[in-house]
Amino acid sequence: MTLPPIAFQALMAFIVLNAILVVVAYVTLLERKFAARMQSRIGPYYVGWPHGWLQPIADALKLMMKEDVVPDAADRWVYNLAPIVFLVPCLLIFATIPFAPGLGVADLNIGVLFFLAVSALEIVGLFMGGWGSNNKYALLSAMRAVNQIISYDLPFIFAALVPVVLAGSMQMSAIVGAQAGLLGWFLFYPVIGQLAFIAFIVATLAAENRVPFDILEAESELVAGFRVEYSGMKFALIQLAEYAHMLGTSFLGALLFLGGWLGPGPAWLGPVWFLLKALVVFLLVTWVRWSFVRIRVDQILAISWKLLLPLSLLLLMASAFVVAFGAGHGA
Amino acid sequence: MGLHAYLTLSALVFAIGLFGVLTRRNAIGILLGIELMLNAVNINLVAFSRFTGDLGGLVFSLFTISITVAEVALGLAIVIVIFRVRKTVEADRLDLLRG
Amino acid sequence: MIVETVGFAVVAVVLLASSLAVVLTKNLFHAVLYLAAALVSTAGIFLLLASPFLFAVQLLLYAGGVVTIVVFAIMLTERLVGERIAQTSRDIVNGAIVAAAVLVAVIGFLVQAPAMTPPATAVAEQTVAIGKALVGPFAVPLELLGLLLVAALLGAVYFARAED
Amino acid sequence: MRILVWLPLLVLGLPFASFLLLAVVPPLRRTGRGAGVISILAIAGAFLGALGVWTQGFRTESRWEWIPADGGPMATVGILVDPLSAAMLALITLVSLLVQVYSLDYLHDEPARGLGRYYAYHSLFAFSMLGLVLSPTFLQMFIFWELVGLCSYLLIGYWYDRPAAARAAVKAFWVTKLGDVGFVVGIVMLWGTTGTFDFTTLFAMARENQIPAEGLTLTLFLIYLGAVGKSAQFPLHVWLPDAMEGPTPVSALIHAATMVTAGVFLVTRAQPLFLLAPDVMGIIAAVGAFTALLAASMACVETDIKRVLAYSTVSQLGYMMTAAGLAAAAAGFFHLLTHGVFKALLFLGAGAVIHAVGTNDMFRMGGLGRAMPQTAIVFIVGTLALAGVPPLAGFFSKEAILAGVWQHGATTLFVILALTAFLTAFYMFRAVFLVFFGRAHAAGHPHDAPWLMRGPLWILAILTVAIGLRYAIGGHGDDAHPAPGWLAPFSVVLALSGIALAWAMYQRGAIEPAALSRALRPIDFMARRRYGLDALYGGLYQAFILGFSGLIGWIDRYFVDGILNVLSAWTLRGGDGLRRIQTGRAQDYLYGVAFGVLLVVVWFHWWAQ
Repeated sequence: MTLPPIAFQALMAFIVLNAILVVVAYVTLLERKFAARMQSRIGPYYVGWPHGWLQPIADALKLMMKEDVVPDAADRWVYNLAPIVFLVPCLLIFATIPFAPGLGVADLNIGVLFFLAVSALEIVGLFMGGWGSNNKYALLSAMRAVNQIISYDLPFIFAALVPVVLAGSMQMSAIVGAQAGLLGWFLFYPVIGQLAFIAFIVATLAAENRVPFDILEAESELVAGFRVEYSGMKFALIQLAEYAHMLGTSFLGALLFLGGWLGPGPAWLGPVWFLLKALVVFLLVTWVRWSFVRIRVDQILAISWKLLLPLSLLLLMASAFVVAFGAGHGA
Repeated sequence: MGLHAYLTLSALVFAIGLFGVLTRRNAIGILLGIELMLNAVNINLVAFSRFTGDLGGLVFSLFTISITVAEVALGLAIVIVIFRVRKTVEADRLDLLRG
Repeated sequence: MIVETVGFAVVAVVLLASSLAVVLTKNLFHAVLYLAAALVSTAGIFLLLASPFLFAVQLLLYAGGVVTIVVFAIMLTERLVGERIAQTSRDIVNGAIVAAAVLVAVIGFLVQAPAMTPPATAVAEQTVAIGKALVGPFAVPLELLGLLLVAALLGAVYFARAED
Repeated sequence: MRILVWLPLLVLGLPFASFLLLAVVPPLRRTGRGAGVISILAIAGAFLGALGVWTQGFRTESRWEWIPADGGPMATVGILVDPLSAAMLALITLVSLLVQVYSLDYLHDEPARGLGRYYAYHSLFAFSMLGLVLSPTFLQMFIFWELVGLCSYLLIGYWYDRPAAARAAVKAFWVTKLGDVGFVVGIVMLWGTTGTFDFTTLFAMARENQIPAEGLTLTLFLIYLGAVGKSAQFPLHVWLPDAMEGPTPVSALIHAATMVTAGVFLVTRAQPLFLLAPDVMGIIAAVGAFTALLAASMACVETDIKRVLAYSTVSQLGYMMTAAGLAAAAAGFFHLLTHGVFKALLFLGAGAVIHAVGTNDMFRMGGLGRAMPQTAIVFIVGTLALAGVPPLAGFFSKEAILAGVWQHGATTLFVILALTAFLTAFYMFRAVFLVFFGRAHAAGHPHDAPWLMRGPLWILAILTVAIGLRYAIGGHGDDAHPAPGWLAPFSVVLALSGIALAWAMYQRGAIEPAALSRALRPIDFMARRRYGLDALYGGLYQAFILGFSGLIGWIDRYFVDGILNVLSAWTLRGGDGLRRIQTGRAQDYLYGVAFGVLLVVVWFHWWAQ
C-alpha cells in the first residue's frame, strides 16, 4: 500500500459508503423477516428468489420511480434539504468505525466522541423535515423528537463513555484492543459492563426512536411522524438514514461492548465477526421493538431523567473509580 | 494559512454577529447574533492556541462553549418567560426600563 | 498545503455566508438553520486548526445542543402551527456602521501584528493533554464552570417551572 | 475626727438618697404622701446633721480626685465646711424641712403621683443646694448651681399644664442661664489664668497676690453675672416675680430663702477674689442698691400678694449684694440668714392666706385678721422683721448693712438703701392692712390652716423673734463695722414712718392712694409697668432675636434654599434630558457597549503605542 493517506481515505470512504448502503438495504429485510417470525409470519417472500431476497432492491427502485410530491405550503428549501441533512450525519458516523485493524476511513483518536457528535447532528435534519413540511403532525413529531433526543443524548453518551473510560482511550481500535482475551469484552466486565450495556441499549432505542420510544412516529396519532409529507426518493433517503443510523449504532455497540472484530479464527474473519456482532445488537434492538408497547411522553422523560441519567452517570463514575484505583485495563 | 487569515475571518464573523445583535428585533434573533460572536471568539482562541502551541486557548474555548450552552439555555428560558408574560419576544417592545 | 488552503477557503466562505444569512434572513427558523451551518463550518475551521477534539465538542454541544434548544424556544414562543415567523430588523444602517467600525478597528490591530507561523506539528495527543490540563492547572476554573452550570440549570428550571 | 467628714456627707447624702429612691421606684413615688414622708424624714435627718455641723462650728475640707490629668487632677470634688457653709446648711435644711412639712397640707388636693414628683424634686433641690454651699471648688459649685436652676425650673413648672406656669418656668430658666453663661466663662477664664478651681488655693493665691491682675476684672465680672441671674439683680430680676407661678411653698423655699441667695453666697464665698477687683465690687454695690430701690418701688404698686413678696425679695437681695459689694459681706450674709427665715415665714403665711381665700389679689382680701388670727400674728411678726422694727431679726441685719454702707462712706448708696427701707416698711404694711384689716371681701369662711401648716409658721415666727432677741441681748455680732449711734433710731424712724404712711393710706384712709399716685405720677406709671423692663425684653426679643431669626430664615429660605432649588431644578432638568438616553431597549445599550469598545480600541491605536 503506497497510496497517500488522503487517497486511501477517499477510497475507503467510497467502499464503506457503498457497503453500508447494501448492508442497510438488507438490514431492512432482516428486520422484516425477524419481525414476521416473531409474529408467526413469513415476511417478504415473493419478490426475488429465494424467500424474497430481492425485496429491498425492489423497494428502492419503486421509491426512486415514484413522483416527488412537495406540499404547496411547505417551506421548500427546508423541506428539500431535510433528507440530505438527515442522511449525511447518519452516514458520517461510519467514518471512524474500523471494521478490522487498519480497515476504516479514519481511525481518529477521538473516534467515539466523533461518533457521538456527528450523530447529534441528525436532529437538525429531522427537525428541518418536521418544520419544512408545514404539517402539524410532522411538527408535533419533530417536537417530540427534539424532546426525546435531548433527554436520551446524555444517557447515551454516558453509557458509551463507560467502555471509553475502561479502555482509557476514545480511539475505536484501542477500545477493541482493550477487550482482547477470554471474556475480555466489556460486556463481561463485572456489574458495570452489563449495566452499561443495558443502559446503552435502552438509550439506543430512544435515540433511534424505536418502540417503545417511538412516540414521534406513533402511527395511530401522528400518522407517520415527521416524514408524513415525504414520498419517493426523499422518503427513501430518510428511511436509509434511519436504518444507517441504527446500523451504525449497532456497530458502535458491538465495538464498545462485544469486542469488535475480535473472535476465533484468522484475522480476515475479523470484519465478519464484527458484522455478526453488530447484527446481534441490531436484532436485540429489534426484538425489544416488537415485544413492547409504546409508552407515553411523560413516561419516556421520566425514565430518561429519573432512571437512566443517574444510572449512567453512576456507572461512569464507578468505572472512573475502578480505573483510578488500578483495576481497569486503562492507563 | 497564516494566523491572520483565521483572525480576519473571526473578526468578520464577530462583526456580523454584532450587526445581528444590534439590528435584530426578535430576542431569539439577538441570541443568535450572540452565538455568532462567541463563535468568533472561539475561532480566535483555537487559532492562537494552534499558532502558539499553548493549550490554554483550547481549554478556554472549551469553557466558552460550555458557558455559551448554559447562557443559551438560560437566555431562552428567560425569553420563554417573557413570552408567557408579555406575549411577545420583540426586543423593541420590552422596554419597561425606559426612562 | 493546497488542501488546507482550499479547505479554508471553502469553509470560510460557507461560514461567512451562513453568518450573514443568520443576521439577514427574515425567517427565524431559517436563521437558526444557517446558524447551525455556521457552527458546523466553524467546527471545520477547528479541524483545519488541528483540533479534532474541539471539532467534536463544537458539533456535540453547539450544533447538537444549542440549535436544538433554540428551535425549541422558537416552537414555544411562536404559535405552534401558524404563519411563518417573519422577523424584521431595525436600524440596519446604524448597526452596519457600528459593526463595520468595530471590524475596522480590529483589523487595524491585525495588520500591525507580526505574522506567525504555526509549530510544525500540532500538540500530540491533544485530547489527553486537554484532559490533563483540565484537572491540572485549570482545575479551579473547571470547578467554577461546574458551579456555573448548576446555577444555570437551576435558573432555567426556575424560569421554566409551571405557573402555580 | 472622721465624723467631721461624714456628718456633712450625711447631710448631703440623705436628700440625694431620698431623691434616688423616689426617682427610680415609681410605686413609692406614686404613693404621694408616702413619698412626702420619706422626703421629710430624709431632710429632717439632714437638718439634724446640719445642726450638728453648725453648732460644733468645725471646719473641714475633703477632696477627691475627679478629672484625672497629667500632673495632678484637673478638678476635684469634695466638701468645704466653714462657718459660712455651716450656717447655710442649717438655713437650707431648716427651711426645706419646714416647707416640706407645710406642703403636705398645702398640696393635699394634689393627685398622688403629682405629689410624689413634687417631693422628688424637693429632695433633689435640697441635695443640690446643699452641694452648692458645700462646694470647695468653682466647678463643683457650678454643677450644683445648674442643678438648683434645674430644680427651680421643675418646681416653678410643677403645674406644667398651666400655660403661665410653663412659661414662667422657661423664663426663669433662660434668664438665669443668661447669667450662668457668664459664670461658666468666668470660672474657665479664672482656671485658665490660675490653673485651679479650688477656693482655698485661690484664696491663698489672692492673699499672696499671685493671681495675675490682667483680665481679672472681666473674669470676676463674668462670675458676678452668674450671681446677677441667680439672685435676680437688675437687669435680670424679671424672672423672679413670674416664678411665683409655682406652688407657694416652692416660692418660700427656693425663691426667697435659699436658691436666690446663691448669688449672694457666691459673692460672699469668693469675697477674697472680688476684693482684688474694686471696679467689680463697685458695680455689685451700685447694682444691688439700684435693684433694691427699683424692686421696692414696684412692690408698692403690686396687688398680687406673692408678687409683693417677690419684689421684696429682689429688694432685699439688692441689700445683701450692696453689702457684699462694699466689703461688708458678713453683714450681707447675716441679712441673708435672717431674711431667709422671715421671708420664708412671710411666704408661707401668704400661702396660708391664699390657701384660705383662693386668690392672690390683696384687694380681694381684707379683714382676715379676725378669721385667721394665728396666721395674722405670725405674718405681722414677719412683716415687722422685714420692715426692720426692733427687736426682731430684720432690724439687726438691716442695720448692720446700713452701718457697713455708711462706714464705707458711700453716701449715695446709703440714701438709696434708707429710702428702700422706708418703702419696705410701707409696702409690707400696705399688704398687712389690705389683707388682715379692713373690710372682709372674701367669700366663704376662711380659717386658720391645719396644724401641719401652722406649725412651720410658728416655728419660723419664734425663730425670727428669737434671733432678734438674741442680738438685742447679746449685742451685735459684727464688730467690724461699729454702727454710729444715730443709726438705730434713724432706721427705726424710717420703718415707723413707712408703717404710718401705710396705715394712713390703707387703714385710716387719711390719704387717698389715688391722690398719692397722681402726685407721683411718673414713678407710679413706670412702677406699675415694671419700668418697662419686661416690655423692653419682649421688645428686644421681638426686635433682635425674632428679627435676626427672620433674617436667617429669609437667607435660608431664599438664598440657601434658592441655591438648592436651582441645583435641584438643574438636576431634574438634566435628568429629564438624560432619561431620553434610557430607551429601555437592550440593543440601544449595546450600541453604548460597542462605542465603548471602539473608544478603547481607538485609544490603543493612537495613544497607547
